[in-house]
Amino acid sequence: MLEIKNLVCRYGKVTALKGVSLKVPANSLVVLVGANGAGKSTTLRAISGLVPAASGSILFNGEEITGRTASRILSLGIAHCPEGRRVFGQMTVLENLEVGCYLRKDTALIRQDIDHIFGLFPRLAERRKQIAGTLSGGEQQMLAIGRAMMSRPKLIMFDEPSLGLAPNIVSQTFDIIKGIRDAGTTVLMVEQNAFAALDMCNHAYLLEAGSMVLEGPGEKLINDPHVREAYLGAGLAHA
Amino acid sequence: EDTIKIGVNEPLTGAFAASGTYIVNGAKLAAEQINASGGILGKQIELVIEDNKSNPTEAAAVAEKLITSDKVPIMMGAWGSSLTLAVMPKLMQYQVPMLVETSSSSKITKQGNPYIFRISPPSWVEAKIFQPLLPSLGIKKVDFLGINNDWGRGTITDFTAMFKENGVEVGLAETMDQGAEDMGAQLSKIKASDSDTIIVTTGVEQLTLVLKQVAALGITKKIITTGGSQNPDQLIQQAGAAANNTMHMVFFAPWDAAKTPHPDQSKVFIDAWAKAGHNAAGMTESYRGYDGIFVIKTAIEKAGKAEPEAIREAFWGVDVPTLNGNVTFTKDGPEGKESGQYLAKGTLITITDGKVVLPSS
Amino acid sequence: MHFGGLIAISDMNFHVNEGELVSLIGPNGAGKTTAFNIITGFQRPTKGRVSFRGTSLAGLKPHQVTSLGLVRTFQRTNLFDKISVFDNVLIGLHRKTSARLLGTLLSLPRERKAEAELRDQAWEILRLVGIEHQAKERASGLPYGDQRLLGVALALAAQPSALLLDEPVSGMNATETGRFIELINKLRSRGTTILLVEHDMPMVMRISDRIVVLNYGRIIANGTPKEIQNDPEVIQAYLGQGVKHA
Amino acid sequence: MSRIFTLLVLAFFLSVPLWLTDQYYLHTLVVCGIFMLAAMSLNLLLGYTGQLSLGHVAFFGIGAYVSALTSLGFSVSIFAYQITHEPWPPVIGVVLGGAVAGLCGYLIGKLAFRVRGAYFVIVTVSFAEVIRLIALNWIELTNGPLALPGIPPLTLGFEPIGYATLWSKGANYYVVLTFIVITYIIIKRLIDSPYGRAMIALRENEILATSVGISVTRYLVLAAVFAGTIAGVSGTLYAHYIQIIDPMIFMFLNTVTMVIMVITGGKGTLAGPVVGGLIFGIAPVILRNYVGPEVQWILYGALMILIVFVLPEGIVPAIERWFSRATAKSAELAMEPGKGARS
Amino acid sequence: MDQFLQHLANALIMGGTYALLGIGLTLIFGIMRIVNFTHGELYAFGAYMMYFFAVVLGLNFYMAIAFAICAGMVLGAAIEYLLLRSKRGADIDTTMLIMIGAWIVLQNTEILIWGSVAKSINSPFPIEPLTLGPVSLSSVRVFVLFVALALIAATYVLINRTKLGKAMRATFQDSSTAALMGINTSAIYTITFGLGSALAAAAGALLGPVFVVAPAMGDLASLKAFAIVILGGLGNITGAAFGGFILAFAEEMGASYISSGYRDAMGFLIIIIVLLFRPTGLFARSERVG
Ligand SMILES: Nc1ncnc2c1ncn2[C@@H]1O[C@H](COP(=O)(O)OP(=O)(O)OP(=O)(O)O)[C@@H](O)[C@H]1O
Ligand SMILES: Nc1ncnc2c1ncn2[C@@H]1O[C@H](COP(=O)(O)OP(=O)(O)OP(=O)(O)O)[C@@H](O)[C@H]1O
Ligand SMILES: [Mg+2]
Ligand SMILES: [Mg+2]
Repeated sequence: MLEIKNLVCRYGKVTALKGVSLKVPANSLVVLVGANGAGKSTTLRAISGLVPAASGSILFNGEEITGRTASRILSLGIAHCPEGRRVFGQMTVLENLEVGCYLRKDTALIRQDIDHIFGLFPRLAERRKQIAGTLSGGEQQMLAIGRAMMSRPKLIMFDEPSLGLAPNIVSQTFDIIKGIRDAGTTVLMVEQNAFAALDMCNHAYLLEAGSMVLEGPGEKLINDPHVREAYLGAGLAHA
Repeated sequence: EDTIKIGVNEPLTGAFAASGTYIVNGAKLAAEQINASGGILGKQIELVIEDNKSNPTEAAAVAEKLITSDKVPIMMGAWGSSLTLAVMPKLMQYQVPMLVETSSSSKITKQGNPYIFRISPPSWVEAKIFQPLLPSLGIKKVDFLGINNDWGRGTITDFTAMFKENGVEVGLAETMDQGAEDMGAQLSKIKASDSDTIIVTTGVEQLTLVLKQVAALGITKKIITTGGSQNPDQLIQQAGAAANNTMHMVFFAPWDAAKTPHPDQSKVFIDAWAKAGHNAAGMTESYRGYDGIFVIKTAIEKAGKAEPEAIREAFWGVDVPTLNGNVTFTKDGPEGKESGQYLAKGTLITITDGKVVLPSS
Repeated sequence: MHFGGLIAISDMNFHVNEGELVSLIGPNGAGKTTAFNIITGFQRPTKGRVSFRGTSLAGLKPHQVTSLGLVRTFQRTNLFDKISVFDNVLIGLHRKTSARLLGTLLSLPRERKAEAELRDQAWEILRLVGIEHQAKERASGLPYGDQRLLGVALALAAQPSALLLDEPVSGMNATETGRFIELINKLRSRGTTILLVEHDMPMVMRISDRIVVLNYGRIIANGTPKEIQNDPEVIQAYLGQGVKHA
Repeated sequence: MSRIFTLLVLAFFLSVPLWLTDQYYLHTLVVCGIFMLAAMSLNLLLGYTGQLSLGHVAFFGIGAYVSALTSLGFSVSIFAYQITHEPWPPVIGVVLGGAVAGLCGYLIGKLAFRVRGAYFVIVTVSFAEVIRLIALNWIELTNGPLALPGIPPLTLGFEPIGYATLWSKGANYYVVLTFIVITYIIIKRLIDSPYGRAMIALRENEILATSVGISVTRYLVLAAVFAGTIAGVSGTLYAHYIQIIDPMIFMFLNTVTMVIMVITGGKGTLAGPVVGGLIFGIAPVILRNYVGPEVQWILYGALMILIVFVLPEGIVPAIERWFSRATAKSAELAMEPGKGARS
Repeated sequence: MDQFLQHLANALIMGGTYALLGIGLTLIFGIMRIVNFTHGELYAFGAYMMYFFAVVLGLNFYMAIAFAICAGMVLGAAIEYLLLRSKRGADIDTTMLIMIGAWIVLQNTEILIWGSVAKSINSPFPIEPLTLGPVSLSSVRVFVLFVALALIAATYVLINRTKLGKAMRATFQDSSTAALMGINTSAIYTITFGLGSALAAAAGALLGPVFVVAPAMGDLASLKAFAIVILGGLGNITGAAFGGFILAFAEEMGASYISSGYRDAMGFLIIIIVLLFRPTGLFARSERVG
């Protein structure tokens, strides 16, 4: 469904991506792991048109989307739940969700989808009229996830969706994401909680310092000694 | 040097741009006419016109430039009183005279600056002109509405004194800020007072607003304006019916050249102004620039040379026929360092049915 | 603490002993950050009081709370972005400065000496946290993990006797978290009291002396990691499946 | 390296009256220097604490009025008390003018810094307007719109030695230059000290700054006091140089001029207001020779826009960057706030 | 009492004028956070365009208003496109300086084109006042008051109820995230600035016939508009409307019962006092730290 070939991205003099290639097949859940600053977020931003590609190409359903504006890309069906929540701080929870489906015209279904999201995150339902900027960190994260789902995308990208969520909500969130995949939406996810992410994915990529260094099914990465050492904190958490 | 330079320091941009431009246009007409008839002392004159941006700091800088860079022996300026006052220390410092064509602050001539010669009437002169008209006007009690600067304030002070001397009661003294557009509060107060007349002092734009707002509040008192910047034609055009039955003290009445002090001269000016394509409404202001240059011309001729000190001396002896009347200077200010003041002549006109009506006498 | 009709925190009573490491955990929106804000003077409680070493903090402004030795970090990364790492720490050392205005303006030797000492201390803190090699870097140019460390360095520079950390390791991977735990241990060995808010359960369980659990602004449990891990109410409200995962 | 450069620049400015014989240009430089001084003080608020004050002309005007009244004398009645003041020498006026403006900086700082951002901007504008309206309407004291003419020029000296009155442009030039140099040094020392760091910290991230123990009001008010005092002093110089003041001194355009000087030069750099001040002090003088009045203004506005487009951070930071690319050493210095700002 | 009623009526009329000046700026300053020094110039531009269409070309009064508003929108959009587009994300002072430059350029271009002498526009409303008991009101100004209220309502609905309004708010809170929501943020910038400018021009077109049209007319208007927007709380349309009426009330009462010299001072004092007690305006929203 999505294919990236030799993508290079720069921020001024910093080269954040040095020729990244990856494939996201339809109806799959693909995970991108890597250290801080490896370029994971940059990859997602390049796909959704927020940062320009210096070279390389991005294909969505075979169509070249490199260089398109963010709004065109969304209209093709790629949604992006950005890193660090980025909710619209001065708007209410409900308005945030409404902006999430800015391009949609099917008013009736929108109401239904909003109710669906409130069903998934009851915490948000309680606060539908609250100004989003005053939500707690975790509540904002839920809102960001819900908002990304509102556009009914074909491909949805999550950038560290579990950040700042309570453990029970983390597992719920992962269940929701699996649910999204199972409902037929393709998912590309960046996640620090590598164990859980690798455990649930169909396919995974490991990004280090702007280059892909490893790829394969989740178990392959989980069992890779390098990954165990660097990302799963072997011998630390899993006592 | 084959030309005689005259410095002109006027506001061409900023708040007073409209009036400053009128003055400059009048001055240019005068210069053209003087040059066409052979110039002064056999030399052509050259106006060095600089914009003081309606800003006192700039007015001082412009004076500095005119005196030290352009080496003008005489200047005309600087429209507003703050602008003129800012220039005055420069005159003392470089000993160059200046003809003041518009400013009304009495301070200007009372400071002991012997380089100042003023042809415009300060408000005490205006009050003097007004006094003989009182009996025919039948005023019992007046309220004032003046612009909140030296001009409006000065008028209120000097006219109050004159009215009191002549047994006219004085009520409210309201002010409005320069640039203010809404005078509702002041006018509502005046509406409720028991006066029969309002003395208004401000420039034509604000005056237009005052007249419109007077009409909107249904005020029926007699309105008399002072200051010589009212441009009655512009009022008629812009305030429309609201300008009817108002009276205005003007210092040049171009509506009937025959009734002016020097009809031939007036006709020349009126024709030249029309020929240059300028707005006829501006003549009540631009005449000052025109007169100013002629007064300067006469002084230079009398001095016999274009040198500051000689021109300053010569001013004291001039008697120049101008649009306003025959300009001669009387002494004003502390003894030994008096400034020159011309006691201008005024005409109180009335606007009736959208027409200017001159006093019958 | 109320926000309009909403009660963010109600009846919260707890106590941190000198030198202890207490973790404050609870579901999202339980009121943990709000509690931090109240303690450090960024928000006023509707009711109740906070005291530190016997001094009441009621009505104190944030900088006054800091000057008592109670210093916090922020849930979101919060740095002086456009300034070098080193200068960030120098600013953090504000409490340590002894400069006097007149002396500064006259550039007296005393002031110059004080300034030099301050710079030495800044280096020391950078070394303690382990980002000294990036001292000249702009703060915003640091990798994410190092930015969080710089945030702690800033707090440390303020000479805390008690440190309040709000989700310090969120967004860090296991290795970085490991490094962070080492840092906390270093601090503890210097006797710093720590109050920690964190959703990373393995870490919390590993380093806390005691854990306080909040839910809907109320304390639902207070005890050692062992006790908390097995508290059914906590599992139900907060830990869920997550803890088994870990 | 940069110290030598600074000294060279200073030597150049010291030599100006020796070869610049045109009094008009010298006059322009004196006025430009006075505004530059005010701009330098504004930079303390705008550049270093990040507080956009658009009422700066208030301090300038307060300094001017205080000094003018000190040296002219006045007599007012306040609540039935008659206060009469006999004229004092202008030098005392300069000191008092600075002090009163600094005090106003303190009071306004205490009040205005309760609000931030756009709200702060409007409070400062309102403050300046209120002061203007007081100057306009308190006729007994300020003479209102009738202006205060005849302000004596500065005199230097002491009773036993005798006074020297500064009539000449050259003398005034050196006085203004001296004040600029002193101010430059004061601001530089302030900025390089913990005080300046606290101000910069507040500019960069106020919440974080308070959390490391920086008192917001204390440092912002400190900056306001310094800024007020310096602007007040520049106002006193203005009053004694131009020798007349009226409420038009408070016109908004004067604040705008200072803001233009600071931002085009490079806010938050020491040399910024100096460079910006020179450009926008001199540009009108040059333009005057070539084009009509309206066009002068249009070009003036266009020049501002152009500078912002070509050098968005201001002229001085651009020169520094260019310089630091040339020499690696200065690149290191530029990393430190305040340190990078050497002319 | 009668006099008090008249003052109250004046304040209401003037409040309408002020509110009208304020709403355009709420969009640009309140929502976009651009310190828009050209606001007054766009107001003056609207008035000059009104003069052009109604007097020079002699079009129908209401048609001229409509054309003037369109012209304002085009000029505003052009300013945004030419001067601000490449400076998005630059800090507030940088854009402010550009706007100061544009202000100076526009005002003096006006003098160049139209001359410095004031122009006036006749309105089709009778000069005779409407009288309600002891109170007299100018009929044009009553018309202006109602149009102002209508524009405020329309703007309120636009910002708070429509999709476009939400897109605007989202864009100015976080433009890259807004882009991720499918919003064409570039267009939103231009549209918002254009709309704000259209409202400023509307104020000019409506008030031109009430006052006179002069090159410097925008300066005071700008100052008042900023005050009004702040008084109500940034980005709050109803707040700006209230701000306008409060300012008018303070000025009117100050001028009537204290001293006309201190008329404007009253307005500014009110602003200072309000902000001391409510540092983010009368209708502020809470923010959080941490
Ligand atoms: N706006 C920016 N300007 C300059 N450099 C940037 C910018 N954003 C990211 N970078 C740099 O690009 C590199 C890749 O960043 P990216 O955010 O993609 O990393 P990441 O893998 O998502 O890391 P994290 O786990 O911290 O989110 C980093 O070195 C970072 O410093
Ligand atoms: N200004 C406010 N107005 C209304 N509600 C608020 C405000 N500030 C916080 N809240 C609410 O108070 C509750 C507590 O928030 P707080 O930030 O303390 O939670 P938290 O425990 O830190 O959560 P997290 O783990 O998600 O960061 C939340 O539900 C939040 O929505
Ligand atoms: Mg990332
Ligand atoms: Mg929190």
